[in-house]
Amino acid sequence: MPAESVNMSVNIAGVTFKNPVTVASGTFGSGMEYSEYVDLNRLGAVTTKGVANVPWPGNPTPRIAETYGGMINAIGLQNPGLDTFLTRDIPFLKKYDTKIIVNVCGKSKEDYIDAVEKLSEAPVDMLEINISCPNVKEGGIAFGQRAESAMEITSAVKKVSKKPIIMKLSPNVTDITEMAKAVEAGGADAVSLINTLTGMKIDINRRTFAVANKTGGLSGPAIKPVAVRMVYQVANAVNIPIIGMGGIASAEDALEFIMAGATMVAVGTANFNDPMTTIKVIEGIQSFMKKNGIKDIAEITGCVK
Amino acid sequence: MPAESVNMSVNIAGVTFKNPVTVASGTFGSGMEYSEYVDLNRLGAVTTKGVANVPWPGNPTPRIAETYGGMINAIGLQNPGLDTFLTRDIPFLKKYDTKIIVNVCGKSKEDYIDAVEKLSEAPVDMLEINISCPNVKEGGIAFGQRAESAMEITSAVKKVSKKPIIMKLSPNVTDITEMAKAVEAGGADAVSLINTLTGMKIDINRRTFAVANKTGGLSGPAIKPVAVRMVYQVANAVNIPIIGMGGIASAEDALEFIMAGATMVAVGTANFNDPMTTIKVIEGIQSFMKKNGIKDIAEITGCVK
Amino acid sequence: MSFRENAKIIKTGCLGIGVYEIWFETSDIAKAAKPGQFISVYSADGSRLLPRPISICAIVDNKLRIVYRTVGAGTKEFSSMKEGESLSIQGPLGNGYDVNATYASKDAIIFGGGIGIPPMLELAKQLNCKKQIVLGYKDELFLNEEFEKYGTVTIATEDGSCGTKGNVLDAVKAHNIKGDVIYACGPMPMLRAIKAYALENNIECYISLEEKMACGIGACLACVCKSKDIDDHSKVHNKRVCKEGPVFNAKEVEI
Amino acid sequence: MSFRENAKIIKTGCLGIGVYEIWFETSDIAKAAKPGQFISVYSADGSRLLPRPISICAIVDNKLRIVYRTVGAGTKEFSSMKEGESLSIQGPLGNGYDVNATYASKDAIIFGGGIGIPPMLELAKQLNCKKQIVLGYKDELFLNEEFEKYGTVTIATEDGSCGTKGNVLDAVKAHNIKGDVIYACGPMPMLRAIKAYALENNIECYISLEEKMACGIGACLACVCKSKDIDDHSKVHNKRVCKEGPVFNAKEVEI
Ligand SMILES: Cc1cc2nc3c(=O)[nH]c(=O)nc-3n(C[C@H](O)[C@H](O)[C@H](O)COP(=O)(O)OP(=O)(O)OC[C@H]3O[C@@H](n4cnc5c(N)ncnc54)[C@H](O)[C@@H]3O)c2cc1C
Ligand SMILES: Cc1cc2nc3c(=O)[nH]c(=O)nc-3n(C[C@H](O)[C@H](O)[C@H](O)COP(=O)(O)OP(=O)(O)OC[C@H]3O[C@@H](n4cnc5c(N)ncnc54)[C@H](O)[C@@H]3O)c2cc1C
Ligand SMILES: Cc1cc2nc3c(=O)[nH]c(=O)nc-3n(C[C@H](O)[C@H](O)[C@H](O)COP(=O)(O)O)c2cc1C
Ligand SMILES: Cc1cc2nc3c(=O)[nH]c(=O)nc-3n(C[C@H](O)[C@H](O)[C@H](O)COP(=O)(O)O)c2cc1C
Ligand code: FES
Ligand code: FES
Repeated sequence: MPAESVNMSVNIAGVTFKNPVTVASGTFGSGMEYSEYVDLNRLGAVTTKGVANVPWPGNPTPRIAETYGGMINAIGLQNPGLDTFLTRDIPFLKKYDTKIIVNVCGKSKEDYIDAVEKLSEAPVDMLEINISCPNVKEGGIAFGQRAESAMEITSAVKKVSKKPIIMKLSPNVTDITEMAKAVEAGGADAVSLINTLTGMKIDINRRTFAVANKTGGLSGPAIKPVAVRMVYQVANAVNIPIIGMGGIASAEDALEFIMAGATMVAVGTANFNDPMTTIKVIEGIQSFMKKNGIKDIAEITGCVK
Repeated sequence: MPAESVNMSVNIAGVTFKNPVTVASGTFGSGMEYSEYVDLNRLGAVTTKGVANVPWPGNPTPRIAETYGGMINAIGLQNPGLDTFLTRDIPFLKKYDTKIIVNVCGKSKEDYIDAVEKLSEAPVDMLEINISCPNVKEGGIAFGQRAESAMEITSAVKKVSKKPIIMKLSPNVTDITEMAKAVEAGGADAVSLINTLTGMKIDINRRTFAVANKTGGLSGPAIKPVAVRMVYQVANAVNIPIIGMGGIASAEDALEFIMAGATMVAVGTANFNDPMTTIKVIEGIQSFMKKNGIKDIAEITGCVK
Repeated sequence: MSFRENAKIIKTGCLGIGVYEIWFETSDIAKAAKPGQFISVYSADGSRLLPRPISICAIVDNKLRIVYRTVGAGTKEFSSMKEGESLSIQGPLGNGYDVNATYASKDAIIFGGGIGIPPMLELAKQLNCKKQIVLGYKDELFLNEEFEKYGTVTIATEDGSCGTKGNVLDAVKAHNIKGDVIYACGPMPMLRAIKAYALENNIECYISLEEKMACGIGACLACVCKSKDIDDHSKVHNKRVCKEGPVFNAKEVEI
Repeated sequence: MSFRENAKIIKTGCLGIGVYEIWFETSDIAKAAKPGQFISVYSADGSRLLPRPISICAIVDNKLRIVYRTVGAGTKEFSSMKEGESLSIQGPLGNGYDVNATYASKDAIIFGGGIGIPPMLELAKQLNCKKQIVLGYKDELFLNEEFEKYGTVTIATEDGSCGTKGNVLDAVKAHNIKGDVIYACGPMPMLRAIKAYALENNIECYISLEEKMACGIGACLACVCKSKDIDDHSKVHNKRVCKEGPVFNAKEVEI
């Protein structure tokens, strides 16, 4: 890793990240597969695929469909459950000099509490609570589309968590600031946004849905303008830090989110197109800073008002 | 125009369109400029740029920005006002054998009523009420994001209109079916969706917003999956016909909307990329029908459940 | 170990109606590749982000050959590429066939159906045993002559224009073809029939599955198939086609 | 009348650091084109939908030349195109300069600044009068020699590496250049200064404006500039750069 003459490190809720770049949950597994292409030590953090207190089988296939400049997914939060995750994935990640953000999913308040309690003693840095998955029948987005339930889940997990809590917000709402304020009021240490936009693709030749779940979550460069807008709105509405995501595929994209007010950014769908995207984003931010005489990334965080 | 062995004509609120393809308001002016490239007689209808009771100057420039697979616009509903529109644009369109849908904008309920009254005696076929423009301070989207105000505007314009009324819905809501039900209850003869998704682009070199209005409306192929999803949801929630739009650039795209439940479709942003898109869509639907032995377009409207 | 490369196209060709081939020169991928593995091919057009998984049809030194059918915009784009141009590819991916396994010395029946035929060519080349090769086509043949140097080739065509009229199992019956291990790639109905045939006749059977993919490397869980037992990685009855597959023992997957 | 064509590239070139030219062979566009008009150039990459407006730099029979600077992804894509390939273009668009107007026979000063220089070349060629041509550059010159056959060329460079150190008006002063009508294209600060200079000296003045465009043909109202009077088409103080412009009488627009 080249000596950095610029300070890219950021701090969220007392956790210091060497740079502001992580991955979007669900697009990077627990990093194992990507470690063939990416030196995980370079990342600010690895954010793991959503995990629940017990294994989930996920949705039927086809689970994904390509769309113009993006994709739809309805994986349905397949995951091996916390027991396997804690004994296999976390020890793997602990070998690297990077922070660990664990994305947590659940079907009920009790599920979330159970998972968060189990994770409280684990050697991980932060928990990201997914209340915005559009692809599961119970839980998920249902909690993320009403301010009261979002606040309720937030305070419930905060009560039992020994780790800082990031609440992950859904963009499928009329007013994102209302949701952000609700989770802030519930005690969230940070917010991450955006999760996917609910979308649909129809296979006109088979006359049916392109993904078996009918609807799925739209992600990728196509949705970036919606994500940047929401990050900007939330940055101007709450006082907790923001992890921005949605279509980031380059350093320029990441800088849009940072200037709009994100302290950290996550690369998601772009990993599928190019597994080295995270590294390119980190290096690109660094050279932008050098070129523009920016000594500390904080100088440009939220600089566009 | 080739003899059509398949029936592509559709009927909405008593108006018969020779085929289900129109243009999305604001992307085609009143057809004058595009008539150099497109034989307007071929179109099911021309939907005109939003017009108000008086001229509007619109927003400062830059008014648009290109985004990945789409664009952001904040034109701000610049329009010459109804007087000019009625004496210049309508007579121009009347020279063609196509239907005329007039898109109406306003800043207050009174504005809408005034405009609709003025249009009631004009030789136009339908009115499309834009309560979903994200780019004007007053009116516009404010009416389109709350069910009660959407219903209120609908009944107000229905009361004074002698023409069938299409209510144009905003996708920037938590639940699109709630909005569709509200305008149906208000007496709307049809709904059109989607208008643009609110988005933002930041120019990282100038450290400011790419469009002067800060936010703008995201349109183009990028948003198609959101539009198809909403059309499908609305088709399953109300009994009035749907004009579907959002990212249509090919016959395949249009057929997705039709199979999801749209009676008619509109081509918007794609006109900018290729002014002949509407004709390609019409011809493409026709050959799809022939190839698949579909005699009447109604056979496939909403066929995917 | 797999790699991402911008690989130079050294030869292209058309093998039949809508069937094309590309030969790539690679730095590392070809050297690491096994039969039955695949590569992810990326579009140069920014509107198409996901990889197109395409099987490896031949491995010669540092050269890799793919044979594919034009289906949609991605494969059409590839078919318009010319010698000297480059495409972004990633691989080798998936498990592939194990040509050194004990069963791999048994008398083999190799089944290929339609665009499932290409991966069987390198397998046929590398397998060191008695090989019956049964190829099923709709009508137009491709690649069949290239198989002849590796074993006895039997053809089935749906329209009966060549060989047995019908499917590959009709050809097996017609020619009384026998073997102790089966390798198969092709459309799902063919694989289902072959799996049933193998179970009935108590023959070991390896099949190659397809599913829509996003990452192609095992991270996103898009491409799962149903597994008979709880999978070791997923802890549920799902296996990843891109990682545990695309080649599966027919007994371990529900198809 | 304007046209959409898939136009064959018959020549490409690099005229300086980041400055390129393309010659197109067109069916109709070149024949209909006037100096000061522009064409919309479309990207072949599906992720970029909007046209890139580029001025017409030369018209020779059915051939059209554009000269452009690489700014972002679109112009970079164009600069990688080769002879024999094609690009989708639309035009001629906008009003252009009227070389048959009465004022067009007066002694002219033609100003070009930076990448605003290319459109002035065809204008200089077609104007039939006494021409003073003043070209402003940052440092590296391009196209300047080609202007020499059409009039007296004076150069200004910001870094003083050639001609007058400073801007085009510094060059006007230094060389005491005089004229009765001005034509100008270049960056906004230059146009503002020229407009002021023209007003002060009571010289008729035509300037070429730029704005972001979506349709390029007058339908979307993206590309407006402020007009002094209420515009006849818009009924507000806005004129469309792509339709009423890009060439405006300096008096009618607020810049
Ligand atoms: C392991 C594996 C090996 C394959 N090997 C070959 C081969 O050797 N030759 C060959 O011709 N085809 C092969 N296929 C199928 C090939 O991947 C598809 O035909 C191709 O992706 C179609 O892309 P497109 O852009 O032309 O079609 P589109 O339909 O436009 O593609 C849209 C999206 O769907 C995906 N997709 C479409 N069809 C399939 C499919 N059958 N399987 C997986 N994804 C699909 C595409 O990758 C893309 O993301 C293989 C598939 C898999 C999973
Ligand atoms: C009437 C007119 C004539 C022009 N003539 C020339 C010319 O002869 N030579 C030349 O080099 N340039 C010319 N330009 C500028 C040229 O259009 C831009 O440099 C080009 O669009 C940049 O595209 P890009 O993809 O490389 O840059 P990006 O910045 O990536 O483009 C992003 C978007 O912004 C638009 N855009 C960026 N810069 C401009 C600009 N200055 N004006 C309008 N739209 C812009 C692009 O069209 C695209 O939609 C002209 C502009 C106009 C309006
Ligand atoms: C295949 C896939 C799986 C995902 N799984 C999860 C998940 O498990 N938990 C979660 O909170 N978000 C999940 N997401 C959402 C992403 O983390 C991210 O919020 C979204 O994709 C937008 O970012 P992008 O456009 O960069 O992908 C998933 C997204 C994709 C594409
Ligand atoms: C430049 C531009 C101007 C628009 N103006 C209007 C308008 O005046 N009234 C309106 O109801 N919608 C307007 N729209 C929205 C479109 O009619 C359409 O709903 C939206 O763009 C989605 O369709 P598309 O993706 O095909 O463009 C405008 C869109 C664009 C891009
Ligand atoms: S494609 Fe991502 S796990 Fe197989
Ligand atoms: S670009 Fe559409 S009006 Fe000028």
